[in-house]
Amino acid sequence: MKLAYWMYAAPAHIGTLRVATSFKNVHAIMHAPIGDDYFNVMRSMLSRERDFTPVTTSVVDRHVLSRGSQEKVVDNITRKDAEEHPDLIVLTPTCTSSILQEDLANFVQRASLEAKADVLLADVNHYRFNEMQAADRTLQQIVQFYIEKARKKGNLVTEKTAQPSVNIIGISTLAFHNNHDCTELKKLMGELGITVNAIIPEGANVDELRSLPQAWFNLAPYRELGPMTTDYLAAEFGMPCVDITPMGVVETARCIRKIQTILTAGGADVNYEDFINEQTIHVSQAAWFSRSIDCQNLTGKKAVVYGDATHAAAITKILTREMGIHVVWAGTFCKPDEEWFRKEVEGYCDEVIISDDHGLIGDRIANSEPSAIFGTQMERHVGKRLNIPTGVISAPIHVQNFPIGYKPFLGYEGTNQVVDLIYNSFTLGMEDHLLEIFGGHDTKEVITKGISADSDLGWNKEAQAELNKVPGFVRGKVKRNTEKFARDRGQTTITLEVMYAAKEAVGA
Amino acid sequence: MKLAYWMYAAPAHIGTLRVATSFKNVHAIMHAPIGDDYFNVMRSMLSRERDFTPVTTSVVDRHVLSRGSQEKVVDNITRKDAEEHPDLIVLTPTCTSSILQEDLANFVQRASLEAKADVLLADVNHYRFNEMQAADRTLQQIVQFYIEKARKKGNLVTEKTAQPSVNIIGISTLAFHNNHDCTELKKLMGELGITVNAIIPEGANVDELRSLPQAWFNLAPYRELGPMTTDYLAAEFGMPCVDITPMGVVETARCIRKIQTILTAGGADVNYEDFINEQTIHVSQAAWFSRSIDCQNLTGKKAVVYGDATHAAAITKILTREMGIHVVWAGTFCKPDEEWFRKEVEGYCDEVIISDDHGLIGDRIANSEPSAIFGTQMERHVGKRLNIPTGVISAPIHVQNFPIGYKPFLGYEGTNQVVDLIYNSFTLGMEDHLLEIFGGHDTKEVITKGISADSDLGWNKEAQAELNKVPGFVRGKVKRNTEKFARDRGQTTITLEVMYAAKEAVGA
Amino acid sequence: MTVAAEPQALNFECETGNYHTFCPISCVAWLYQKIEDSFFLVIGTKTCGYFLQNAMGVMIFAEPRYAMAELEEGDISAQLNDYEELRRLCEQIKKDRNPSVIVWIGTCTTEIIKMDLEGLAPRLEAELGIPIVTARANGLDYAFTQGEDTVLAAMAARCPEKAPVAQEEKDERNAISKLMNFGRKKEDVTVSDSEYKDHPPLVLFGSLPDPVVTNLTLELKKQGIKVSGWLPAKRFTELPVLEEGYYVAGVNPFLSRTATTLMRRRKCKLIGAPFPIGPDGTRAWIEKICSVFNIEPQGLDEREAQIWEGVEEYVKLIRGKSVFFMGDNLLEVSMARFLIRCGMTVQEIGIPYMDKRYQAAELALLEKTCREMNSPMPTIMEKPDNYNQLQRIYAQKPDLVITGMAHANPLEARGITTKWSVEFTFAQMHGFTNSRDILELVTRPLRRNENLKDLGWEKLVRDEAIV
Amino acid sequence: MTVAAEPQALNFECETGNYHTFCPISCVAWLYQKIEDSFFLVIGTKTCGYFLQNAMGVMIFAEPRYAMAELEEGDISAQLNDYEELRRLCEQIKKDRNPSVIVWIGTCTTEIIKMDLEGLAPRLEAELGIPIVTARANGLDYAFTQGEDTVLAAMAARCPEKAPVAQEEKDERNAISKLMNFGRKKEDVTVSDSEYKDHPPLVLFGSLPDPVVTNLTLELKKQGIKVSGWLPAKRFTELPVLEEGYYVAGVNPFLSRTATTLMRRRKCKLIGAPFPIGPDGTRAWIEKICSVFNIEPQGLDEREAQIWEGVEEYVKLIRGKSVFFMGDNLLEVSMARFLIRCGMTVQEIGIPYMDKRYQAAELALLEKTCREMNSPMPTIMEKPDNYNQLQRIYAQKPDLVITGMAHANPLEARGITTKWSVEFTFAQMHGFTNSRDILELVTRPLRRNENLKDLGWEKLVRDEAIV
Repeated sequence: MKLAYWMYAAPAHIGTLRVATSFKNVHAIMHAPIGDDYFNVMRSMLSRERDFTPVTTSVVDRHVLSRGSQEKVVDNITRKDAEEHPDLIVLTPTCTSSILQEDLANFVQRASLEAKADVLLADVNHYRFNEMQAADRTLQQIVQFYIEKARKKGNLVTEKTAQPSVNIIGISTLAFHNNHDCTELKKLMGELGITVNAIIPEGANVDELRSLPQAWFNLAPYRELGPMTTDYLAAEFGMPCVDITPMGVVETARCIRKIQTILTAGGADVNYEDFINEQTIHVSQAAWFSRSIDCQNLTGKKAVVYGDATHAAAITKILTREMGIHVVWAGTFCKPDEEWFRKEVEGYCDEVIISDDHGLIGDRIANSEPSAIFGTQMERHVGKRLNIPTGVISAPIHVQNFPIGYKPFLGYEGTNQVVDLIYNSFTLGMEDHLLEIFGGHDTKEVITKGISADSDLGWNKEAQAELNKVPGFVRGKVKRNTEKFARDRGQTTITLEVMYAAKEAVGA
Repeated sequence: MKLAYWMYAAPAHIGTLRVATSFKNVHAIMHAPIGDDYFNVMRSMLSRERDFTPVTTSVVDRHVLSRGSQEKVVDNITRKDAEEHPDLIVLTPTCTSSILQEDLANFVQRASLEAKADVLLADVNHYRFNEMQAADRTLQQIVQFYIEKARKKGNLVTEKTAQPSVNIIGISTLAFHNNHDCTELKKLMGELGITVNAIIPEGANVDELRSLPQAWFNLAPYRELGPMTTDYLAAEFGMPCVDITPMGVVETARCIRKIQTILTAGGADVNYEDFINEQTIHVSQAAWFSRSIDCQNLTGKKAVVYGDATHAAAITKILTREMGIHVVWAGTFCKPDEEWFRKEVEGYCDEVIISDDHGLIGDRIANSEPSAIFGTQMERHVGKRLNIPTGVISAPIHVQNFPIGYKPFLGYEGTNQVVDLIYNSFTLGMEDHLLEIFGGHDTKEVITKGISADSDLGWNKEAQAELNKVPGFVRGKVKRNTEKFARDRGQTTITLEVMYAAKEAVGA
Repeated sequence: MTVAAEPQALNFECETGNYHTFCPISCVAWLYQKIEDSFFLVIGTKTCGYFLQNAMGVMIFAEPRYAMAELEEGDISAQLNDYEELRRLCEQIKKDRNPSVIVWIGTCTTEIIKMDLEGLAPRLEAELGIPIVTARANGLDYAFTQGEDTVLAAMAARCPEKAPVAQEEKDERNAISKLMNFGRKKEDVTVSDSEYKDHPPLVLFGSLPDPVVTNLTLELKKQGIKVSGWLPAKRFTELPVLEEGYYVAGVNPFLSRTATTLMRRRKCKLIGAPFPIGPDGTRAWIEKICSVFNIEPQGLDEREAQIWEGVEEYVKLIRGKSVFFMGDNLLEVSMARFLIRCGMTVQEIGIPYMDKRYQAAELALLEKTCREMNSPMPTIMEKPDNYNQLQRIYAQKPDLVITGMAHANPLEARGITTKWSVEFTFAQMHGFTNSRDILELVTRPLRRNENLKDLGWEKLVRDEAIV
Repeated sequence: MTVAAEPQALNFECETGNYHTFCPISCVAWLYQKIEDSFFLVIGTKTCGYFLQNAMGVMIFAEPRYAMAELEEGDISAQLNDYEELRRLCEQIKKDRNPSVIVWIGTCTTEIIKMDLEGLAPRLEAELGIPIVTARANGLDYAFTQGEDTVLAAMAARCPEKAPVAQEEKDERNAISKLMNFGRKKEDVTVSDSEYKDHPPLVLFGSLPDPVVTNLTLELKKQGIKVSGWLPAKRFTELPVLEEGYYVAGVNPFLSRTATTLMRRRKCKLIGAPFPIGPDGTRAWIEKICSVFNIEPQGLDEREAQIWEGVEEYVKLIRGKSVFFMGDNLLEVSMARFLIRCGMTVQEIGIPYMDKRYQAAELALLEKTCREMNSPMPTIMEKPDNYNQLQRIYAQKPDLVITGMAHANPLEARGITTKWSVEFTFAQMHGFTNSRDILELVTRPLRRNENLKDLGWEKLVRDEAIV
């Protein structure tokens, strides 16, 4: 058992349902008790879906518990088949019902006989997989199912398109800014002269899946959804995959250059260098911002980064490499991706933290005393408590992560949006600090740290008075550095002289 | 004399310089003392201009004061003419130097003889015109100058273009979100099949001005810059003008329908109803948001709106008509536009306030106790002090009004951005309230109003305890309504019974 | 829709039970706030935890007084010892928070793996020295608000059996009467006690926000009736005394199990009344309690009339309009009865579970109201089937659908006006005073959509074959 | 750029004066904070007001202790009576804030319309009972930081002429020594006084943040020198005593007018020293003061060496690099001297105004430093012409340009590294301790652009004919 107040990753069935409901005309049957069906509420309320969520619960109640659910599950499948005419019905249990260890595969087989739709059991271990792993697996499973079905029926499309083409893999519902990212990627591909062959799973028909192999390559921008599918397509058809997340000016250029390599190998005569240069220097404002005076003042400021693997790694690189900001530590809750994450952020931060314990993350933030936090909604609240400005860069999703205005994280417009996020985090923080210094807000309180052991050292009155003159937002740092300096030198009382000496020696 | 802490409108010369420097290859000479030339700083720092601001000060110092500035001004004009080869040099004094009452017109005439560029004296009264009026006047003056010049030279273009075409008038530098608005308007015109004949002044060459008459109509989205020019063009050439600001779904549709009327009158066969419907219902998310559950909870919430005439009027209409939010009062600092403003917001708010006294505006906000404020940066700070969430909707400009990410206020993407602004203002406010109720933030203080006379009525202990149970964000309202109820009935002490009676009677 | 049909009898039906509602563990969100010295430990899976985090509208910002005991693979496969695991977590909670009570909320999973919470609790309680209350708020047996029922039923067993003898102790225990007499001198209190008529002790059950508790307590005081205590109280240490023969009355329609426990295990006498929701319900509730105590109610006519007068501005917005309850929080019958009294027509009352005995008085009042208002008797649809309900909604075109969160946006997109049922669960809606709040909520979507009407944005989805 | 040329003499030039800098009224932004019981009233036009609002980085959020007396058409055309108008505004200020002093800041406009502020002030001061100090911080005569000079020169006239006799009063007046002795017993203070050498009273002038005031006061105390007071003090009511023959020393290079006033009107003796900026300047400043008082300075060698050691990590980033000052805040000569000592080459020292007498010691140290560092003597360009400077910058390609805000972004866009001069105006840069802060600022753009170097984003403007 684990005492848990907050989770970064949802349970597995949420991942499966995100993939199933992203497809068009796919219905999911959830084998679960009343109340486990809140996915429908999330989709309707968070992403303001206009349509009913195509998920029906085959209710597990006391009755089912005592007599088994076979008839009920099969009935529900065939009923939905008749009512909604879906192309595919995906059956999934939840953590709860998976314990019953009913032979769901057998129910699916039985229902298949009667239903016009294809019927599939999501093949996920609900105690070992989290949301992301389940989503990745479910997408791969559905793709494999339709590839194999087409192969059997002989209508698989493997011949490459005449012009360069791409499958964009990993766009899904209830994911972080995915809808806007997708628009931006389509625009980018258009500008590169690449036809979008398919986007999966969001908005795709399962019938399109048999044509996936005709694309020249796959683009999988997210670590959390897509890699299993692109691996499968690579193994089956030798399809190359671009798995560089085009987030930030540098990585977007690297992604485009990788695409160029693939297209060139495929016989296309493309050179994207001028495009990259024009976008970087004149279309996107991010490179210019990095060089501008506004950004100069961010140089060397301390930040911490935490989120899913994709976003935390990308933002860490942008902060360090494109803006000269000092990332004290970067972390992710995507524990299975530890190796990948460490490699990505190596050299871009002082320390890497792999953990999904929100308490630990909160403590580490408090101890690091960064000037800004880039994290999830939870870190935003930690930041509120500690009075440190926070930009939200990652799921778990929240209604605020479904902005109505266009806010992609990927591509060149994404670079602009990310700059705004970073800049506003620091400067709105700065504004509060200035208000404190200039006394604009009479009600403003000094900043107190949530977690910070009181000192064993004495401060004499003059030194205390001097410390109080230090603006609140650096006072903690000055205090700690001065105390460390004094402790190292065996001094027990801090005087003005000690303060100045500490500043001269270590910049306290 | 006026005791002033904060100004909503800049002095006149800023308006003139905004127009002059918006044009390409136009140089301005400012006849002013050292230190009056901060326009260059604003343009460079606020809008992160990459180029040097083409404004040179002909410095007024003690020497000039005693001997007159004639030679210096003329020298500076001819020097810049030689150094920068501008098409036009605009000369302007500031409030300060205009008092010297030198014969600047004569200097201009003298300089014209020598300079290759056209030379023009901005015709503005620096004590009667504010920034907006001066900008409007300067644009009209430059347009008229080049129309007349072309007429004289016989190269004026008055024949209409074959296809429908438009001049977009009023886009300028250092204005509120103008760059993104302009992109959105160009996109919209493209979708309507209308060629953009000219955009002035931002990015235009003065040589283009002689071709203005060939457009089918003028589009002037802002009250603050454009009307004098469109009036002039209407008077000279009978050019129709669309002066409906396409902000919000309803007004954007009205703007497009007005365009349709003009085009139809001009012989084009257009019908934009399907386009409007598709954009309204499916492309923009604003109409759907208005109907969604998120927005339902905003119904009847109280807001105040304050800003320039264009934005304050448009936001008031959106809040009331598209979102069912109760606008307690709407106000503007654009006093010369009082009549227009009153007409625009009539029926959409309880009260109209025309004032540029920021102290009065602050007091009125405090007394209204709205759930959200939509105003300028100044109101944002009032909101911070009063703990009321605020969305910034209008100049005076601030570095935050030059976002790097795409954030138009006009057109269909503008409707999305405005929805986000409104929704986030209310919900982030709501989040703070929820935190207060749920006690998530241990450091959170109750809300205290800056301006609020203490009560003459006594609250007994039970009633006081009960009042303290009311969440902070409505406590002020409950307190006032209950006291009003008691006072009306001649009761001097508030008991639990009085509280309940007040609630039953007036919903306190 | 104008229906002129003669009222018949109430029609009870039951469908497939394929409907959306919240998990009963939701109740911790309001109960942990209500009982200020409590800690709620939900023993379940990641699925339960993610629900609490997402669905409650507020995320777990800091560390509230509830948490998950998240079951991991080792727990499910019984490789770990339940007692040891729970002890470890509860020790941590004791150390961090030192609550007066830890409430274990069992879930579907603890049911399925047959974790013996009732067996483990007494042992750990003895070892830890903190009361541990166990409630099986699982989705196999219960829906949404019934979670409160399971907790209150469990807590009923913890109410003291005897009133303490010393006056001081009594004062301390009876927090409500203390509040009422706050600041008065001893003599005044005695005088004040004499304001009450002589009647057997009365305890009310149901979790309500403090201001509503005070309000209802005062309403009864006006009739000379003294409320001896509330279940739950503000603090676990202030649970009301329940002696055999005490009278009890519920304030919420979903507390049938608590009612049964109070009658069977604590030998209390249940006053079966309509629920104090709306001026009509509140009046009936007070009248029924008065009648049990042989007290002639005073001024209720005027009181009710005055309330109706005060809310007329709202009532006129809904009079003559129709409403459809899809069924969610078990407040549906009371709400429907009140809205019919307001002049609405109710097309269907969906409800997850219908205890006809516990709700008997409410059902009777509903029938009476329909007759008096000349309104058709609605069908009460227990365990509804949402799919079928949607077909009926498309056919009947109600002016307002009161529904769970999963359906509100899609219905609005199809031009059908909705209100979330969940909001009523969290609103202060009991008693005379709060009638206005119910109507504020009910009319909000109507007012909003009235506002938007002229914009012509009725249908916000592309044409589709409505099947 | 490596220059091996022999150092020659300093070269003074003067250009057209067509350069950008801030208006001298800027000084209210730091002076109102420094003098805590003051109120600054800037008497000028909308142009002045909008400058204060925009250029200071912080907007006037609430109501700080400064405001505009905005001149309107009636004021300009003399239809309104200046005295009556100012009285109305100052009465309002007295009522709202009750400051110990109101400082009238005259502007270009008051100069042009010849408003007789010096004539009006005494009359209103007498009528209102609040001291009114007038300063002509106008752009016709002064640039940016010289605004402080005009205010301090005006305040010098308000310093008491005689030290109060009673010990108590002295204690009260001498806030600095109070701070130094805070918390000590009377005996200690006497003892502490004996730590000081016997020397004539010394008053320092120049507005510095409190921590820097304390720091410099302590540095002198280490040499046995007692600072009798600072102009300005934290409070107007604590202005230092200035008797004839007192010694005064400035800490800022832009205070020539204040220095002249102290010498001519208050008959003080000016200690002409380099300014305490950088370890070298601070050391020279202390040494010069010591030498005037015939005190042998103690441990300055070690102190300076220790500071240099502490900042070596920064110094090595700039050693051998070149810097160009466009001229803005009159700190340029001191900054240049310090940076040459750090091993930089200075290509040009633009400066709005060069008082060779007041800055004589600093200029001598600059020359000496160039010789010792074998660095070419920079040209000091008074009243520069920014257009010409840009041509020189394009030609000389400095590694760093220190410039006003109007040019920083365009230069960066052209691949030229810049630092805002304004930041040095607001930074704590005086004394040994703060040397690190100067270098932190100076090296920041270099560190930043070093960071970005590999990205190949040197030129962020389209090709253009550089004219």
